[in-house]
Amino acid sequence: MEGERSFSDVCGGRLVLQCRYYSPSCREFCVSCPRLSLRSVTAVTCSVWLAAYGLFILCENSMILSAAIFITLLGLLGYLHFVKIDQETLLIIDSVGIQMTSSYASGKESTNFIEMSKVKDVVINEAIYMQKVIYYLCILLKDPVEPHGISQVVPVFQSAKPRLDCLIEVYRSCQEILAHQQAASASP
Amino acid sequence: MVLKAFFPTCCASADSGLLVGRWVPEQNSAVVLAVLHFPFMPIHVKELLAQVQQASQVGVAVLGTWCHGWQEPNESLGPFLEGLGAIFPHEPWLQLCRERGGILWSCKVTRLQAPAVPDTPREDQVMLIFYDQRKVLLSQLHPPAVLPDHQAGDATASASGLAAVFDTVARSEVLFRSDCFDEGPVRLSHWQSEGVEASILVELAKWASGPVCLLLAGLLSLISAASTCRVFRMWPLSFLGSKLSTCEQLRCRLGHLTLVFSPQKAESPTQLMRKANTLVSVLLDVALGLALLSWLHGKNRIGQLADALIPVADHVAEELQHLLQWLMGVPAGLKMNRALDQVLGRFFLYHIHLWISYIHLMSPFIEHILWHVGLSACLGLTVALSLLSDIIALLTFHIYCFYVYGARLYCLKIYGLSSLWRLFRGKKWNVLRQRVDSCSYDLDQLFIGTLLFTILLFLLPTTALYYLVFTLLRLLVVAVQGLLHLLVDLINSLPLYSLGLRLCRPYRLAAGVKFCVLEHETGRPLRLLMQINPLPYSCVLHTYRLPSCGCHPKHSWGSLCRKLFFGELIYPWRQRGDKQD
Amino acid sequence: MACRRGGGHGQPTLATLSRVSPGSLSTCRTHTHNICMVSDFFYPNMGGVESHIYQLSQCLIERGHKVIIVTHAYGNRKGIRYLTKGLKVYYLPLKVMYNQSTATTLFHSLPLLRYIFVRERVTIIHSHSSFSAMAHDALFHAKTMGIQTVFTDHSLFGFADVSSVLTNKLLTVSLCDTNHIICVSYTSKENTVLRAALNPEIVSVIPNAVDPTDFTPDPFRRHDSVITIVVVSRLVYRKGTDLLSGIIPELCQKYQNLNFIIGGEGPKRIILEEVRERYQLHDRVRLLGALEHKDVRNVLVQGHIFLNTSLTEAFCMAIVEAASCGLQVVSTRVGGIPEVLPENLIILCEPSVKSLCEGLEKAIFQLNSGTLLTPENIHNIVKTFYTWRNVAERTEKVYDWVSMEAVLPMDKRLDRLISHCGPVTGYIFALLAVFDFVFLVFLRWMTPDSIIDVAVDATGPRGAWTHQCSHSEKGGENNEMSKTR
Amino acid sequence: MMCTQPITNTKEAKWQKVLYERQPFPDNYVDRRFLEELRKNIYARKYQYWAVVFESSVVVQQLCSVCVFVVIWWYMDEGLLAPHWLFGAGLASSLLGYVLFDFIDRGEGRKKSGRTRWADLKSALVFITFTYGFSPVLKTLTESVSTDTIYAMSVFMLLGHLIFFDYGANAAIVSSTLSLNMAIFASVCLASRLPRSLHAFIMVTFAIQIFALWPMLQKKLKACTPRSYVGVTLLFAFSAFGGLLSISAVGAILFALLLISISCLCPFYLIRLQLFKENIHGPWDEAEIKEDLSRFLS
Repeated sequence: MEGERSFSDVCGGRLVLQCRYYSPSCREFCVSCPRLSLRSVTAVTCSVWLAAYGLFILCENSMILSAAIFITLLGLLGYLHFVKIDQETLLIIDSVGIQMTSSYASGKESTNFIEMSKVKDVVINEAIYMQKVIYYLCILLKDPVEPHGISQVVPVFQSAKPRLDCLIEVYRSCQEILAHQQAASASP
Repeated sequence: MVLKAFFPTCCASADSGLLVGRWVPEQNSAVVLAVLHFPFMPIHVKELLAQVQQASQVGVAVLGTWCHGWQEPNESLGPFLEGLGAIFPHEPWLQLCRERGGILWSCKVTRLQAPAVPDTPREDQVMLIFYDQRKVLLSQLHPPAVLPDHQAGDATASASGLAAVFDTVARSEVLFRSDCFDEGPVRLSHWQSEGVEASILVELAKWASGPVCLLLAGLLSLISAASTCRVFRMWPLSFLGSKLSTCEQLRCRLGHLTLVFSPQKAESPTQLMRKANTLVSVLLDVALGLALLSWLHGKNRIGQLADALIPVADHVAEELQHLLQWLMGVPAGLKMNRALDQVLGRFFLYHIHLWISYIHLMSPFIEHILWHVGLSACLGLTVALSLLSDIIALLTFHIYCFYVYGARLYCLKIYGLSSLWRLFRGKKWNVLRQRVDSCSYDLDQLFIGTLLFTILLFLLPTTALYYLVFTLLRLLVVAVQGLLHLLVDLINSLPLYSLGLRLCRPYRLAAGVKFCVLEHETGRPLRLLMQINPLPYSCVLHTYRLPSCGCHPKHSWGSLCRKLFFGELIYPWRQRGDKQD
Repeated sequence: MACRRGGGHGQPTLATLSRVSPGSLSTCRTHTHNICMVSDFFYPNMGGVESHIYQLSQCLIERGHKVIIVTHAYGNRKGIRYLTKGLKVYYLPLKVMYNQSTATTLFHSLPLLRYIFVRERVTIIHSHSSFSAMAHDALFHAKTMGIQTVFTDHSLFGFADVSSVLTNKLLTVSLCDTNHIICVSYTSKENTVLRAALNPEIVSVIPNAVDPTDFTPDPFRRHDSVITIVVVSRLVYRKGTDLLSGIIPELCQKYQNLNFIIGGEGPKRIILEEVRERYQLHDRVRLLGALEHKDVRNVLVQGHIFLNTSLTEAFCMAIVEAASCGLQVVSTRVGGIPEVLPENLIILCEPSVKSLCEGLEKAIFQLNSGTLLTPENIHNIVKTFYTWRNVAERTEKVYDWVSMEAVLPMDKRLDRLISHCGPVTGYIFALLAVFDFVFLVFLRWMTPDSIIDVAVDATGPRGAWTHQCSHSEKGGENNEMSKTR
Repeated sequence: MMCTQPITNTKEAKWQKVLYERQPFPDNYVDRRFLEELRKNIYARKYQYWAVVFESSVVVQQLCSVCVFVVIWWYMDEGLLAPHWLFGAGLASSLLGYVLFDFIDRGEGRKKSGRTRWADLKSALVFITFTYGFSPVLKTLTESVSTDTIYAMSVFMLLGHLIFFDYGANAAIVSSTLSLNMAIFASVCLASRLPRSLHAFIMVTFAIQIFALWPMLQKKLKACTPRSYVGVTLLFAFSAFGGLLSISAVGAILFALLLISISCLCPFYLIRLQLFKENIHGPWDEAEIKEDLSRFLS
């Protein structure tokens, strides 16, 4: 079953949450931000170039123009490759683990897989972020030495910060799978 | 709980047969290692498994049956496969099947011990996870898990989850030795290691490396023994050795070589990696050095360099002279005390004069010195670079002297002024309580204090200016040396081998795994593809960078600025107070 | 600290709350409030204000209100924490300037505070302690946002020197349009009314309280062979440590069976040590150093007489705690101390060594002649005086009154500032208020209230805590951890 | 707002200023006795006009000494005053003052402080030698610094000297050490502008005499023989006025006005403004400790 719903992030921008239920034991949630709009790119580029041209007028040195072009290109590449995250995916597989993939605008993907044996729980938590107080979904990792402690907190959907309603959506279905997992591990 | 069946991709197209693999009860997953084709003698199968088991402490067993779609599906096959379950009793018994289409997979799990519940809901919960046997076999998980002790057969119980799978595959390598072309009693299909000839060469290299290592290690031990003998312990030599960066570099290289050629073999993969990295960096270093050497000794470049060097030194000295002349005038319209200005200026000018004569004294020998220095490049580029930095330090010794004089003078002034300023305000520094107390001075104390304060205050700008100028010069030199040291450290500590490995064989260094869901239709088991998640370059650098051996200034920027302001000496000669702490 | 009061009061209070009727004692308890306590001083910092805020909040939660606390970050204790009964504490990452009071620019705290007020749907801001810059900021912003404000003043202030003149001016500005002010004693009320030029009608007197169950007498811990005088206070000038350094030798020379136990830390400790050195009193004067709040009782019960030498006090918690432990209290007659205990429990003296020594001798005489009440009696009398329940009820009434008032709109507020705080200051702060308002409008434009998530109530009528709904995302194990990025 | 409170039986119940009893009044009840302990101006002092004028003479003295110093410096800078003359006069006056210093209180002060004549001689020698030794340095010290800078600095320093001088008030900023140091600093600055090093030497010694020794003598005079003190003050003031008059009439007039305003008008205003004083006291004040507790530690 596929579900695609539209939410908004903490800054008011719109997000799209896609839920894919492959099987009762495997679900995928994919939060995708709007892609980089051509308008903003052109705006930034034009402003930089205009500034460069102004400098060029001041001191007749064509180095500035070439440097400006170079800088804008490099900046755009760097932005697309390292900064702009288009899509964040949370794949949760019963008794295998949780996998978080964030795919950049340039197509580069960085994946982080957490085994289910390490996962203690998935919770929604509050944090002070910049000048806001936001909710965020996070995965609590077991402390290997003592089972009730928490060794680490891994935030999910870190770049696109969805609002509470969206998080609750994800949280519920994660909890279903985790509950099923705990029941199964308890019974044998 | 879901049953996970790890299935090698290379067996997906194999003929029907038995699934040979290991059953991991902890997270109830079946790791299929190979497919054993029909026809076979059960007795042969059993002894093969026995061999494998005692060779590689892994509980290898027949997990179930595998039937591939393009034999005609006859009804007799079903019960026959059931019967096999009786011959090779295993719990649970998998029946993996791939239909004609090639994409329709089905898997059936039966538990003989539970006839009462023929199909409990967890029977149909099967997950097929495909993995690339070769990559999993060769890859090395990061961070490395606890080393499984090789006595117990089920040592992998300690290794959790996927580490267990990796470990199983890695340790059942003997199973993959058997080639599918040789006519054994049983035919297996699994990953085949290709390129046998290359492996022969590797064997030869391994066989040869032992004695070579022994020989070199002996030599190195001799050298190190020589370097640590008493002669070098005596005062001037040891002092120089600690100050000259060349000696540092040589010492460091010696350590590297001893590490590389140490006869005992590395037990853990990290140590192996470390050895490889060191070897590669040494080789690269020497190669660069030789290139430099060839370039230098071609077309009498040394001579040109030597001829160029003396004028440069002269020029530097002259520039300094001009600078001093400027300072002795009214530099930038600053109000300086003329008398003190003249004194300082003459003093420094005399120094420069000494320096120039010194340079001219040794000008005839420069070329030979340079020639010998150039030879040192065959020990590696880093040695040459550190020698260069030492030479720079020697050639700019006068700047260093100026800096020291200026700093001392300025320091004295600053401390005097600060204490006199306290007296001016009628306070004094209480040493016991570490704070400023108010205290009542006598009249004459006050008078003399204020007199000195006034004089020092009016003389401060002059000394401060001299100090500033020479500090800037000194900082310039230090920066150049720092750049050289940075370069040397880069060559020393870059883990080139690991980086190359990451570049060409990404799966060798695994940060973990990632799954992607293959297309899935209802009623069929879920199929996942397990891929190796390579280690990011930053982690590679962080994990494998070699310990750098350089003599850097250890203090931070803030403390550096503080020291500069208070006129304390900075790198490399420290003050006594710094030595203590 | 968080688990001092075990749960269990919660349900009965809620029950009464549910069947409260308009005709009953509490006149307008028909609706509950969302209260936000703001102060720079809160746990892990220890002191009177801190425990006041904590206990008051706990009792208000019992009575079914929603309470949150906003303070600044202490060390690595940042972000959001939950204490007993889901008392939610925001530790905001603001810079600390001078003894635990944040630096104020009057503006930089607005974005976070506004976000919190909006997401928690706060209806009443209750600031504590005139020394806390954050409290004043919160008052200022709350008025700009049109939220009712209450302020509790815990301290007295003179009128003599320049610094006090300035601080009083600031207090005038900050309180001139605050809806209601709470003082801890009548003296404090008079002081505050004079300092901030207030209408005494809007100043209520609600004393502090102590938890009588924490301070119970234990006569067997004290040795009746010797007389022990206990002093528990910070060793600073304002607490009269210099007087103490005069009293100790006087009495120790007069009475051979007299011991002193002095708990507390501070810059003046050194003079006590000098006195002890000089008069060879190491065996009779014990300096315990800094005390945890939970250890105070164990120290108090070891003594017969409690000595308080403060030079100024709004409401002295220490003497109430001591009396509750069954000690005879000897104290200076300063500030609000005469109002705190009846004459038969306290001996009041002038702030001078001579007078205090006389008072102590009187107490010792009574002790020897056995005319003192037994600790149990004293405890039973004091127990009824000050309870947090009572404080909470009275504070609640204040909230009810305030919630029925109207917050001054911007123009009226400016008029009031200009007319009330003198020409210069008035205009300056009116200008600042306008800036604040503009800044608020800007923030509202940047992040409209509509896109601020409403926080899940931990306490209050729909609190996830009060009806333990563990499936809601607040229940569960995440309530003691938080992160600040 | 408060009418919501049911105020019951207030007639018989009387409000008490205690916290430990539940009283049948609302929490914000304001009694008649509210603020009855408020006191005003209990520590206010009454001033006598002539007493204040007498006290103000210290300020006049200091102003005059600064003025005299500047005048003398100007004379030397102009070359109208030969250094030997100044040196002789200074030496004579200081010897005279020294004798006077012991004669006034017949040596009690000396006995109290336990300072021997040998110590005096020593410090005198120290002054002389150091000043003489450093005078060439002083001469060349500030030659590269522009004259205006020097003037500005010395004016600033002399003002500081006047501000921080110990006029007998116990305020926080009073620091006799600082004021003396500032005066010496100023004198050194000015001395370094004089034509020859001998001038500088003499200028600095004169500065010490007038800024360090003269106030000590003044204090003693004021303590012991107030009458003569007033006389001396008047004399000094007139001499300063005269000296200034010889340089510039306007400056002299202004200086005279300043002195008059300080010694006559300011006390008048002080006494006038006393009437408007309103100082609030009450139980909330921080009690100050009357008796000195140092006896327990000494």
